[in-house]
Amino acid sequence: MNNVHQFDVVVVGAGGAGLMAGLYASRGAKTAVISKLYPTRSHTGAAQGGISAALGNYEEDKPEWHSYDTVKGSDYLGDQDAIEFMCNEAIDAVLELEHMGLPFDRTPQGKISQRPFGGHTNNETGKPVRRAAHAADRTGHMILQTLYQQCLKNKVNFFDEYQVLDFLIVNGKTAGVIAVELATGELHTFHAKSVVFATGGHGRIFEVTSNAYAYTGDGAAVLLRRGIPLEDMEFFQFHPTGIYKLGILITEGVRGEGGILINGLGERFMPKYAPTVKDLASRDVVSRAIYTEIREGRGVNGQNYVYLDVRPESVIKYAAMDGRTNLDGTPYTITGEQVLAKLPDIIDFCRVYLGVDPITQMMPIQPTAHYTMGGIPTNKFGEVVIDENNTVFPGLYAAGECACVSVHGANRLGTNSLLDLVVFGKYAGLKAAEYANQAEFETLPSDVESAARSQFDALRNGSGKENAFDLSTEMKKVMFEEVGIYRSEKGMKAAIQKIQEWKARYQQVKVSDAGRIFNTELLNAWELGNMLDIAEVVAECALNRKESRGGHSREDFPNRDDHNWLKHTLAWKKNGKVEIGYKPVVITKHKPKERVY
Amino acid sequence: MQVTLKIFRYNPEVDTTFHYESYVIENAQETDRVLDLLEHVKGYNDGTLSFRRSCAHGVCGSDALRINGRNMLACKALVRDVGEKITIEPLLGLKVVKDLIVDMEPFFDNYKKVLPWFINDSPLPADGRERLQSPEQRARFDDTTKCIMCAACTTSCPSFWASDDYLGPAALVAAHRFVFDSRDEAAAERMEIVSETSGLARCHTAFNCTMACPREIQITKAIGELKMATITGRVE
Amino acid sequence: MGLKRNVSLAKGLRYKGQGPMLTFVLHRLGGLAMGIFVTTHILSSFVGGDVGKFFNDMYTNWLFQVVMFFLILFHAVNGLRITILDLWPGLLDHTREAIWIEWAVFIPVYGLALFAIVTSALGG
Amino acid sequence: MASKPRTLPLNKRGMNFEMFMWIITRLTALAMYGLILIAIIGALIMGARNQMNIADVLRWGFMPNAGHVQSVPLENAEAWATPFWRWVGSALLLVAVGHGVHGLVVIADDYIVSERGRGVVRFISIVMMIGMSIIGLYVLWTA
Repeated sequence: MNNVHQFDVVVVGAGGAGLMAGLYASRGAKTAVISKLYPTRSHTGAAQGGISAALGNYEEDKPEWHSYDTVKGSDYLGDQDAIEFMCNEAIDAVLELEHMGLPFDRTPQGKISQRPFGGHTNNETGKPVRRAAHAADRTGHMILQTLYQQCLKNKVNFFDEYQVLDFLIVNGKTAGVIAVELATGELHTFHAKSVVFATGGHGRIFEVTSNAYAYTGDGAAVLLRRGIPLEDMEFFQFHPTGIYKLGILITEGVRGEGGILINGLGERFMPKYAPTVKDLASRDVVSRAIYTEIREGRGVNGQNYVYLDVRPESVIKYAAMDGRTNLDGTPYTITGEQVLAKLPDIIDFCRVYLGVDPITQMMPIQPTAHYTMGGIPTNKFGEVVIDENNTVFPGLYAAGECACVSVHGANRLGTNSLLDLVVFGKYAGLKAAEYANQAEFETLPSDVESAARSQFDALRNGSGKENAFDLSTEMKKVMFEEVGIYRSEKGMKAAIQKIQEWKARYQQVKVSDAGRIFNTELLNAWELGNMLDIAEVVAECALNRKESRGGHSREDFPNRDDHNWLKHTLAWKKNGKVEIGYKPVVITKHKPKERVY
Repeated sequence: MQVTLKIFRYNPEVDTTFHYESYVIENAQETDRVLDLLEHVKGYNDGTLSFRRSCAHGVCGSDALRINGRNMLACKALVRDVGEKITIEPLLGLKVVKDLIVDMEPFFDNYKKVLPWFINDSPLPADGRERLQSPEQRARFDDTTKCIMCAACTTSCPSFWASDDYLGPAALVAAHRFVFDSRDEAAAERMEIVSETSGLARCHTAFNCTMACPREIQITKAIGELKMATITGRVE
Repeated sequence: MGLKRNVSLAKGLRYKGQGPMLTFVLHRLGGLAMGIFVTTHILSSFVGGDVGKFFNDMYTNWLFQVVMFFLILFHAVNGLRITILDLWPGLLDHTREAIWIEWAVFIPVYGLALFAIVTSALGG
Repeated sequence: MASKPRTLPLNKRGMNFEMFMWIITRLTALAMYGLILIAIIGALIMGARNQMNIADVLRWGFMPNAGHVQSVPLENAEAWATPFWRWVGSALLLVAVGHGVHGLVVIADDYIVSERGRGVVRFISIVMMIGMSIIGLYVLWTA
C-alpha cells in the first residue's frame, strides 16, 4: 500500500466533462484528475460542428426554443426539467468558455459566430435558426484545449496515463478509486470523498465507429460491476455516412449540397425508402436504408459499403430529375470548385484516407456508430441516482457521454453533446466539491486493491486458448450487425447468446506480455472485458424495449409506443445477469406528439 | 498486397538495448493505415508490441511516430503513401520507455513553460457577454490554434535533438497562439520567456517541424513572427 | 529505466527531412568550414614565413577550391534566402518555393565558378 | 472590439542579447552582400575585366585586400591599395568576424545548455572576435 493518494475529489477522465469538473472542483476542494490518456488526446477534441446556445448573435433565439427542439429531437424520451436546465445554462456556459479564451469564430460585429444545424429552429416560424457557436470546424478541439489550459493555469493535479480499474464503496458511500499507472504497472489507491466519472462512451463495441480506440465504456462498466445501474443503454446514435471501414464522419452537408447515395448496382436507392426527401431524410432513416441495401447484397462489390456521390455531373443530373432548383427558379447546378469551397475537410479526409477525390470519384461510405445516449443515471446536478426513485448515491457524480441525465433521450440533437459536457461537467464538479467539504473520509479496508488486482491476475493466468483480438473483432461485427441500426428479436437473442459465449471464451484469454511497464496488451484485454459487459447490457436493454424510438429501431416493432414505453430503462448487473427496471420520463411543458420534420 | 514492417523494439524489463523486428503482413490493403498494421501485429504476431493510439483519424495526436525516417501520425500514413517496406521507430529526442512509447513529460514540461493559457485580468464586459474580437483579429492566430500536441514537430527539430532544453516548436506555437490573440494581456511575459536562450534563438529554420506537422500548421512562420515581434514589438 | 535520450549526430542526419533540412545542414557545414578557413587564412597571413605559405598555398589547390566554393557560395545564397524570409516572416509560407529558387540561383553561379576553377587548373 | 495598441514597449518585447544578435546576424549578412558588391563593382571600374580572371575577381570580392591581387599583373597596382579599399576591407572583416563568431556561438549554444558552459563559450568567443579582428586589421593595413 505504498501508492495511496488522498484527495477530496477525484475526477476520472479528462475530456471536456472531466476537465470542466476538475476545474470547478479544484476551486473548492483538493482535486485530482485521472486519465488513461494525456488530457489533450480525449475524444472531445474530435467534435467538429459547434456548441449550441441561444445567444441570438445573428437573429432572435430563445432558450425555450432550444429546449423544445431538444425535447423533440429526443423523441420525447428526454427529461424535460433537465433539458430546460441545460438550455438555460447554455448561454452562460458558452460565454464562460469565451471568457476562458476559447477562440470562437466571430461575426462582423466581433461577437461569437453561430451557424445553423439540424433540428435547430425558430419555434414560431419553423425556420432554421443559427444556434451553434463554433470555432471553425474544430469546436471540440478548442474546448478541450481551452479547458486543459485553464486546468494547468489553476494547477489542477493531473495523473496522466492512469487507468481507473475499480470504484471503492465503504458503508454505502464513495471512498475512492483504484487505478493502475501505465508507465510502471503499479496500482494506486486514490482515497477520496467524492468521485466524478467522466469517462466517455462505448462506441468501440461496434465494428464501424467514429469513436476513438479509448471509447470502451470503462467508467460505466466499473460502476456496473459495483452495483450502479445504467440508464437507457439501448439508445445509440448511428450516423449514416462514415468513411468505409474507418467510420470517420462525412457530414450531412455533402447531401445538403446535392450528394446522392448509390448502391452496388449503380442505383440511387433512397427514393425507395423516403420518396419525398430522398437522400436528405433524417439520420436514422438513411442509416437504416443503407444498411438494408448492404444486407440484401447490394453493397458495392458485395462488400458492406455504398457510394456517396457528390461529383458535379451526378449532382446536376439527379437534381434535374428531382426538379431541384435554385432560389430564383433556375435548375440547380454546382461546380467542382464550389464543392471544394463548401466541403474542404471532407475532401481532405477522402484524399488522405481513401485516395479518392470526391470531385471526380465516388466516396465509399457506410453507417458508423457515433454517440451513446444512455449511461450512468444522474440528476441535473451530475449526482448519480441509483434507482427508480432517483436516490442519490453519496459522493458519486457523472458527466459527459458516460452519463445519462437524460437530456438526449432516444436521439441526440447535433451540438448538444458539447453543451452537455460543459454544463453538467461544471455542476458535477461543483457538487462534488460541495459534498466533499462536508463529508468525512471513509476508512479504507486493508485489501482495497484486491478486486482490481484479481481482474488483472485472471487475464495474466488465462489458459491462452483464445485470442483477445479475434474475440473483440467478432464482438464488434456481431454487435454492429445485430444490435446496430436495425434490431430484431431473433438477431438480438442470437447476439446475447454469443455474448455469453464470448464471456466464457474471455476467461480463456491470456495476455502474453508479462511485463509491468506500459503493458498495453493487458490494458486492451481488460478493456475488452468492459466492452463485453457493456455490450451485454446494450443488447439486453434493446431486446427488452419493444418499440422503435429515436436511435432504437426494431424491425418487429416499427412504431413508437408511448402507451407502454414512454419510460427510461434502468439495467443492473446482479448475479451475472442483467436485471431491468424502469423510471418515468419527466414531462413538463411538451406533451409527446408525432415527430415530423 | 504484402507489407513488411520493420519495427523498433525495446522492452525495458528484458532488453539492455533496442533491436529491430520484422513482421510480414500478407493481406494488407493500399488504404490501410500504418496504425491498422500495428494493431494487426499486436493482435496476431506479438501482443507485447506497445504503442499509443486513440482517435485513429488525426485529431488526438497520440500516435506520432517516425515512419520511414520521418515523423508522422501512424493514423494519417497510409500504405499507399509510405510503401510496402515500412520502418517504424519512436520519436527522436525523447526517452524511449518501451517499444514505440516515448516519455512525453519533457515535451509537456516545455509546453507548460510558455504560460499556455488565456490571461486577461481586466474586468469582463459589463453585460457579461463575450469580449469582442473582429474576424480579422481572430484569423491572426487561427493557424496555431490547430495544434494537437502530438510532438511530431518538436522531435523533428535538430535543435531539440541537440538538447531538450530547447522549448521546441510546439511550445512556441502555443506561445504564438496567445501572443497574437487580441484578447490576451500577457504577451510581454510570454515574449520574455520565449526569447530566452533556450527559446526563439534556437530555431534555425530547418523547417522539419512544418514538414512534419500533421495539421499543416506553418510552424516556422509562427516562430518567425515571434522572432520579429522581439525586434518590432508588434503583436497584432 | 528506459533508453537514454540519445540523438547522435549520425542519427539526426538520418532523419528524412528533405530539401529544407539539407539546406540547414549545408549552411551549418559551410559556416563551420568558413570559420576554420578564414581563421587559418588570417593567421597564416599574419604569421607569414613557411608555415603561412604552406597554408596559403593549400588554398590555391583547385580541388580545395571546388569544395570551398561550393560551401561558401551555398552559405551565401542560402543565407540571403534565410535573411529575406526571416525579415518578412509572411514569406515563410513559401519556403519550399524559396528553396527551389535558391537552387536555381546557386547552380548556375556555382557552375560558372566551377568552370573558372577547372579551366584555370587545366589551362595553367 | 479590442483596440488597445498591440505594440509592446522596447523593454517588454523580449529583446535581449540573443534576439539582438539574431537580427544583427541577418543585418551583417546583408551588409556583407553590400560590401562584396561594392568591391566587385570597384574592381570592374578599375579595369578587372581585362586584367583578371573570374577567380581573382571573386577573391577580391570576398576581401578587397591588396594582398589578394598580388599575383595579378595589374596596370595600376596603386589603385587597388588605397585607404578606401583598406576601409572597405576592414568593414567587411569586422562584419564577417562578428557574423561568423556569433554563428559559432549559436552552434555551441545548441549543444551546451548550462549557464556556466554558455558563459565560457561567450567569453572564448569575445576573445576570439577581438583577437581575429586585430590580427586581421593588422594584415589588411600592412599588406
